[in-house]
Amino acid sequence: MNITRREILRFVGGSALGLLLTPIPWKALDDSAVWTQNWPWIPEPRRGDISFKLTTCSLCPAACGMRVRCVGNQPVSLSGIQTHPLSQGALCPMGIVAHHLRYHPARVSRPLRIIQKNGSSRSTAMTFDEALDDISFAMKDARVSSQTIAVVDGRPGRTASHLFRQFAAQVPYGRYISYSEVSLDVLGSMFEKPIGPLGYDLDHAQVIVSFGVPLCDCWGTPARTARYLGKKFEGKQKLLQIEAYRSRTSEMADRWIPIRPGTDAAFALGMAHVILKEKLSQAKSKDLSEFESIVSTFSPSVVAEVCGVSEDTIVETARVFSMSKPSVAVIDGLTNSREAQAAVMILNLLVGNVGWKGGVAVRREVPTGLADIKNTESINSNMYSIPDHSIRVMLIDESLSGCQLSDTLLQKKLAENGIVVSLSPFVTERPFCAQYVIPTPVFLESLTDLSSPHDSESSSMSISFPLVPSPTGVVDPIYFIQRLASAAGVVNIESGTMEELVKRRAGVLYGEKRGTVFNASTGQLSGVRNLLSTDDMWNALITGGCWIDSAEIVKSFPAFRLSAFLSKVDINKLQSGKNQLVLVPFIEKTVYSNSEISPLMSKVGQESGLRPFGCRAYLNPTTAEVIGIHEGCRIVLQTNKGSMEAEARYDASIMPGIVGVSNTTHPQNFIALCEMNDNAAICPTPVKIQKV
Amino acid sequence: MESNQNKPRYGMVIDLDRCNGCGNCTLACAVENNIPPAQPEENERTGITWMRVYKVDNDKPYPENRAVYLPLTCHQCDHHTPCESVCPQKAVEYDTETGIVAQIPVRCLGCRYCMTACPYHARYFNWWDPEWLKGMETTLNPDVSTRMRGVVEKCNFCHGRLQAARAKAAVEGRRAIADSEYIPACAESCPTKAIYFGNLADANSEVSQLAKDKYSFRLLEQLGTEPKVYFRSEQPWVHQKMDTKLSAAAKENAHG
Amino acid sequence: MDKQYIARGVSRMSIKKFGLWMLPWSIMLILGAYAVYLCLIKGLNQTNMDNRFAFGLWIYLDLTVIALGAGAFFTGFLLYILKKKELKAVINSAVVIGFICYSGAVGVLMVDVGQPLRAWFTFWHPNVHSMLTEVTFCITCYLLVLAIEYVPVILKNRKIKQFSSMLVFEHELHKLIIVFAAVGTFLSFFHQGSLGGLYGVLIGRPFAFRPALGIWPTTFFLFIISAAAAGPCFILLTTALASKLSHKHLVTKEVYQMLGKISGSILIFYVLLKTIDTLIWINSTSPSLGFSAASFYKFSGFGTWIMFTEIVLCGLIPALILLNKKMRMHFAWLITAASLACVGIVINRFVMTIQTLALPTLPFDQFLSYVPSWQEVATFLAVLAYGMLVYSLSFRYLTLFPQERELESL
Amino acid sequence: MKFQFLWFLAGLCVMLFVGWVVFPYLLYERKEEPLQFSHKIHNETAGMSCENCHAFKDDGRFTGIPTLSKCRECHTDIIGTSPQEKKLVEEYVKQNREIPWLVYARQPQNTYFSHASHVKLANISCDHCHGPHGTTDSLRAYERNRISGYSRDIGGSSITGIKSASWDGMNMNDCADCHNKHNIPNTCLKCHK
Amino acid sequence: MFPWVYGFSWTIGNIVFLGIFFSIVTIIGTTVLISLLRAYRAMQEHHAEAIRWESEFQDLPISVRRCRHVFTGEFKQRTCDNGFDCRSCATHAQLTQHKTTNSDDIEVPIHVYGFTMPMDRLYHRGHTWVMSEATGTYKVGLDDFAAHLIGTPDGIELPKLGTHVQVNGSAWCFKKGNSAVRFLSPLDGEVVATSDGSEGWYLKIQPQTKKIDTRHLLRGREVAGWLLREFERLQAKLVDPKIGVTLADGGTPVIDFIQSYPDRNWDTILGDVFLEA
Repeated sequence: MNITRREILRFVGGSALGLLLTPIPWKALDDSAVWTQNWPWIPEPRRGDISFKLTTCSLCPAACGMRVRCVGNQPVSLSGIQTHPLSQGALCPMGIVAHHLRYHPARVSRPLRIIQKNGSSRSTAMTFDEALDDISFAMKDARVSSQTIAVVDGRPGRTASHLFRQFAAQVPYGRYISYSEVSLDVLGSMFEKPIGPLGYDLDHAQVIVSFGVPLCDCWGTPARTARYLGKKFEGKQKLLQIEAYRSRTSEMADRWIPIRPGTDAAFALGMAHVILKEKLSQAKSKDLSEFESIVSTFSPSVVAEVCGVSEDTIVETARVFSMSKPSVAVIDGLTNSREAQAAVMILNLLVGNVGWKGGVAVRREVPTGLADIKNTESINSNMYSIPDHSIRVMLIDESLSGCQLSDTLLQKKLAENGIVVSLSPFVTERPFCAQYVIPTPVFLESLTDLSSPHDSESSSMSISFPLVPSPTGVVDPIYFIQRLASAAGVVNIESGTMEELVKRRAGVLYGEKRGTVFNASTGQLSGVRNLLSTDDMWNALITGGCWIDSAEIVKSFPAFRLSAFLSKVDINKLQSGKNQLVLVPFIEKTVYSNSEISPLMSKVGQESGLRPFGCRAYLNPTTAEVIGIHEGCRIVLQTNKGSMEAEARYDASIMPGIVGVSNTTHPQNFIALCEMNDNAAICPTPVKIQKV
Repeated sequence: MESNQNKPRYGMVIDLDRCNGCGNCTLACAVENNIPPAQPEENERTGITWMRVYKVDNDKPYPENRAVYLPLTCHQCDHHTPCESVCPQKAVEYDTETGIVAQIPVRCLGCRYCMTACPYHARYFNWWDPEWLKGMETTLNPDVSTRMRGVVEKCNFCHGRLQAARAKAAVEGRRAIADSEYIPACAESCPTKAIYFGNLADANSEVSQLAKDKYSFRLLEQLGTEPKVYFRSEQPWVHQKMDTKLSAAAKENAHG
Repeated sequence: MDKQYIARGVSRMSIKKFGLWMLPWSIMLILGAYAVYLCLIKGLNQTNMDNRFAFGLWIYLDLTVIALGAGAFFTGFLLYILKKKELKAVINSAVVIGFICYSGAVGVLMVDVGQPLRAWFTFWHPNVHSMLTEVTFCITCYLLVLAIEYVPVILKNRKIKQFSSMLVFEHELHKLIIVFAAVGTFLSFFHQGSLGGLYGVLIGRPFAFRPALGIWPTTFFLFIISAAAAGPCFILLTTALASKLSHKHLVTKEVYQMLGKISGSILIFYVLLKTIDTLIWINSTSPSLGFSAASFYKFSGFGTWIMFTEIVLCGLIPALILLNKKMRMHFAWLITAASLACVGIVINRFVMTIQTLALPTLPFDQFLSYVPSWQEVATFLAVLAYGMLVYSLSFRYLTLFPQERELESL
Repeated sequence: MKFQFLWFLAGLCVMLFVGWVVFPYLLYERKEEPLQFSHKIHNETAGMSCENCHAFKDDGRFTGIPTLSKCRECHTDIIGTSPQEKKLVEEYVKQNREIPWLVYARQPQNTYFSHASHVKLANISCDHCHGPHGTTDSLRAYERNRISGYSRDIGGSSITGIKSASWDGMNMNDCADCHNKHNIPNTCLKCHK
Repeated sequence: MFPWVYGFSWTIGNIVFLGIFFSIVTIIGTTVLISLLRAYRAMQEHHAEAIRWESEFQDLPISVRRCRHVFTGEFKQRTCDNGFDCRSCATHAQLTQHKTTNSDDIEVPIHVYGFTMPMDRLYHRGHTWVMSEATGTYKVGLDDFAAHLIGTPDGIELPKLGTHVQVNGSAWCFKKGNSAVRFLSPLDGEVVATSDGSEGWYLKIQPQTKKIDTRHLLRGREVAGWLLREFERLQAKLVDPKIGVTLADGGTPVIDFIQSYPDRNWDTILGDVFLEA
């Protein structure tokens, strides 16, 4: 039979009605909506048992206690340990997201050879042994051509550091270069004999004079700000912040003294001038007369001129600083020239803060329990004592983040045929000058002991204990150095795994029976001598605890020379370039030295503008209007070293005549713009601005 | 609608004089609530930051320029909750149990009417599908669901933590939880202890005490939405800028 | 070639020319379709909207076209309820315009929401206190009504009506059209209002917030009246445009006059109320929320001139022109006034949507502006193109203007 | 005339059949559990109680289906004769692989459910929601809704959504009904996270 | 939305809002349904033709819809709103009641512009005529005017025998060029015979009733007036914009207008003449 159109229509009509009487349309509608509610392509949080584990943050020397929330064995969030004596439950923004470090896009799990070709770099994977061969070959070569083999350690005082020193001490032409970010090294080297590790005892200081140190911006121990605020509101501590930019710290400080960027040295010497003139100092320096002659040119009037402050400000600051005891003057090591650091440290020496509770603490060495090394020049030299272009092989331990090492400085010391071997978990912009990258475990994967924070009165030791296994292919820095040593025929190098060595150290500490131990799981602080066994010590240390040395006041000091670093100081030089636009870095380092620690960092930069990010240049509105650029317009920053494009942003908290750019945003092209001081640290650079 | 007597009213007091704008709260919040990292194109206006720190300055030129950092999150308005009444499909709800304003992403159709209604700009839209770095999705918090593209989300005082506290109490046979058992990630993570969190309904709690402090104020109080987030500062210019009762009183005195 | 589809007694351009006319619009439509595709597949990051500008060009467009589309319900109301027979000449056109505007608006809304597949939740779990719920319900119902009203116009096509069944259905449906006119009026009344209420209830936006009369803020009523005023003007303009483009008289002068007159009388009423409302807002509402009205106009580009243009230049003036018989008789004046009136409404919707969002509420917040992305603009234009296509097709094959045959034979 | 209606009816019937018989069949995909577990044997023979495996933790969380470690407590080696146990020991315990159970009552990630408050505070028995699950001798096939991806137990066994028992269906309405019955406020945040 | 849906509560707001919504939906639904049913019934009861005429008549230009009493001069100006069905027209009734039938009864055919209109028959406004036969059936044909207008058709479509035609319903069709013309039936009845018009008629129709109502058909004098107007309209339509008025009055008109004026809009003209919208 043949079916007519009419009949088909009837059939369709019938089925249409039928469809409405079935669950199909409704169920489909409902389920499709449910489908959107479980958007298939977005991840679903893993289910699992929730547990809390304790460890210590290894990102920076502050060594904060950490409470790690785990789902199954997977850390999902980090928080502080309230009862922790040093960190007191505070973490820095980096610490909050440190568990993301493992997923860093630049993470490497195999040794890499990086070939630099006109700006662009190409990396090829290689086996650990190949890498080892290449490096030891280079070392042999160095021996032949009697070139230096340097081991650079940004975090001295660890067990690993000790192995590095052993290596450097025994390998021909070896140099161990410790590189700490604080200016205390400079202070230390003003004494004729080494006086042991130094630290700022900020907690007990009554007056803190800070030369642009971001004390309230997670510098040192993150808990610092809370402690300071507590004291501030009780009127027990004063913070004088000397800085061109009204930074977070300036906002928190009792007094903010805006000075022209780069004139910290002048201001400090101005203060010294007042202190000497007003006989506020009893310092017994060998070269006092020499020093006085240098300082004499820094009369308040001149300095006021240079720094753009009033004479009274200088005088007043000097008086407050020297009259109120204890007091301490602080300056940052990485972003200031050595004479600036020296000038500030001199203040501490002049008023006798060194060794005084609440001043600059002289701390005791923390025993390592490892074989001692005879104290030769090869194991306590610093970057400056090394001649330029002399290093053939440079091993940089970057397995722990935290301390920034100036690439420019490295380049300067490196020989033409020199190679850089970076022990690093990533290939970020940091080891961009390295030829070899040896992958190392990151925080939560690696076991390491941690040295004392810069801002505590006494030495301390804590251990960052791994909570998750590290990916195959990564090696512990000490394993590498042990292998390299044996390859180079170095015999007396500590054998054993990190765990064994650190455990040994803990044992030794227990044996010393001094100091106190904090047990995070109980929240108790107890004297070492009250502990039952070395295992108690060990267990306390690997679960977010720490050992704190008992503070001791040093009675006698070796003689010191004040004018050691001041040869280059020249008031006229500081005078120059007064009325021109200068480019200065924002000190964002503590938070941003490793900004990619987690992509979530975008929340405090890119997504909220809370922190400087991207290529943004911050100017005072008045300056901007003078130049005739409006908020948000693209500009080109032109220095005599190069140029870079940026987006102009108004910021009334910046001194007129300054262009502020975060030192962490696209470092390569930013650093390329700036002039460097002897410290190879960025210093204020005259700049011209054009609109794009 | 039964009465809300002796039910908690969770709220916050944020001490602006203590906040150094470090951004911990923002990050801790993002970690706790599975907020995805930014897409490359994302910016201050399209990003998702439930807890967001603004820099507020006194509009004075350098060197008189002063600033406070103001962490801004959902104010959990107690009265005529602006976003609640406008939602066409009850995806927003004022939780009578806790005074927390709920935003239910799976009910939301993404019309964004609530965002236009919110005076605090504390609501965020998922302009992108959430994406995490490879492996990072294993670090997501199982107590908070991930949201999909095209829906609105906002702070709920880390409600997952409240649920956990309740569950713990339940196992111990308790129906109510102690204030100390529940604290949002932002407050917990603040290194300067600038964020106080607690039960405003309890007159003895630290927050309600602080809220009564003469230096405490609320943003846009005149709108009459009874926000449950208070701010506190002893700096007069802050009160002027936010034009709070205190500054109004000061003006009064100046005149008469 | 398509002669048997074109009504008897009216002349239309050749199919070729018609094709050429349709071509650019079709291209525009396709481009828009692509933009929509991007938005649905990649998400709304394709737009330039952001957390502050949660509403953008699209919502603004919706508000505008719905206001202008009000001609459909209002003409229907006048013709079928108030028995203004003259308007029979434009009712079909009005229905088509209305249908275009509303379907366009609904279409764009479906792209605008983040999760279109959940749109039906609004019906399933309605929050009846939300103005948006009211809008959603009314608009969908009214779109249905318009579709039904459109049917007879289509069935009257010369070819289709050859089928007796079609013709008979058309006949029967048309007998009951008054019911739809009534329902349409009712629905339009509410959703036009709710669209106003949408902003009037925003306590968090003191610039838009208005005190309530009964359960609705004053903007509710202002929107209804303004829409009623703008609708006829828009019908007038479209008719004039159509007759300009087709070089024909489509309706008699009287019809234009009448539309103008009606619109004018409503417009003057609207302007009066709007003025009162604004004064109350300036002196009471806004200060009580802690904002001086002046503070809203201190931003560059968004000064008080907008208010002046909206209320006086594009409100009062056209109203007076339309009410003045002499000027009304003058076609140029009529058109000018009608255009002004429409512009006035367009500005009003702009102010309500865009300016409201651009203005800061927090004391430390700034004034933000927003520029739509090409995807948004393309979608916007696609609606325009869609309208053009539907209207052109309807104009060619359906009897939008019954008087045309008459006027042509003269 | 009649004949014409036949066509209409035909369409109607075909559609009804498709809708009520074919569609539900196609909608759900059946998956067998990785292992046949007999609650019966464990209760009766082994004399275990529910709490042995489905217990609460101190932090208030419910273990739900226990992890392999629980099984290992007894089944380190084959102690019985059943092939399933053999499989357990050989494929999972020995190789230390977690058993990929398909959870009938698995709620979507946007849902929060506290066993503690329902069991400890409200004293609701397990079978009120989970049915006489504890006495079964074998595990039925897990049925997954192809569109929504949910377990069939969530929507309820009947396509109409009409409940045949208190444990038939675990979707929002089922929760809400019970809450309403005992007038527990149904605020969103109670069950959504 | 419904009481059994999650989150529904019997608040005033819900009741009022949803109440209104559902009643509106019901109203819309039922209205559409009603019109559908009515349409169905109308189809079943064969009202299609009547309805078609009704709707077409509405769409005809006013010039076409003149009342027949204008032709006799009883009115200056009047438009028919009754679909040319005088049987149910009150005005027509009162105008014709006092007239005696024979008053306008004339035998001699009328000649207007050379068109011959015999008076032995009644004329429909659509230019068809009815003539009764002794057998009781009625012949139906085209009048002279129409014949001249169309000339020889290219094709004829006649109804099947036994089909039921009704007043103002379409009776038969001509094909001319690419336009088709349908002629309206002047009376109700069943088609008993058809012819190609060679004998002057096209249909033979057998009405149900013995006596048929012919009040709606034109007769006697008014035919002249009517034809006059019809011719004027035609003339107006045929006016060539360039040449102006042609076809001198008097004289015999051309046999086939369409052929002699091919460039005119015949579609419209035929529509006007044969009452097709």
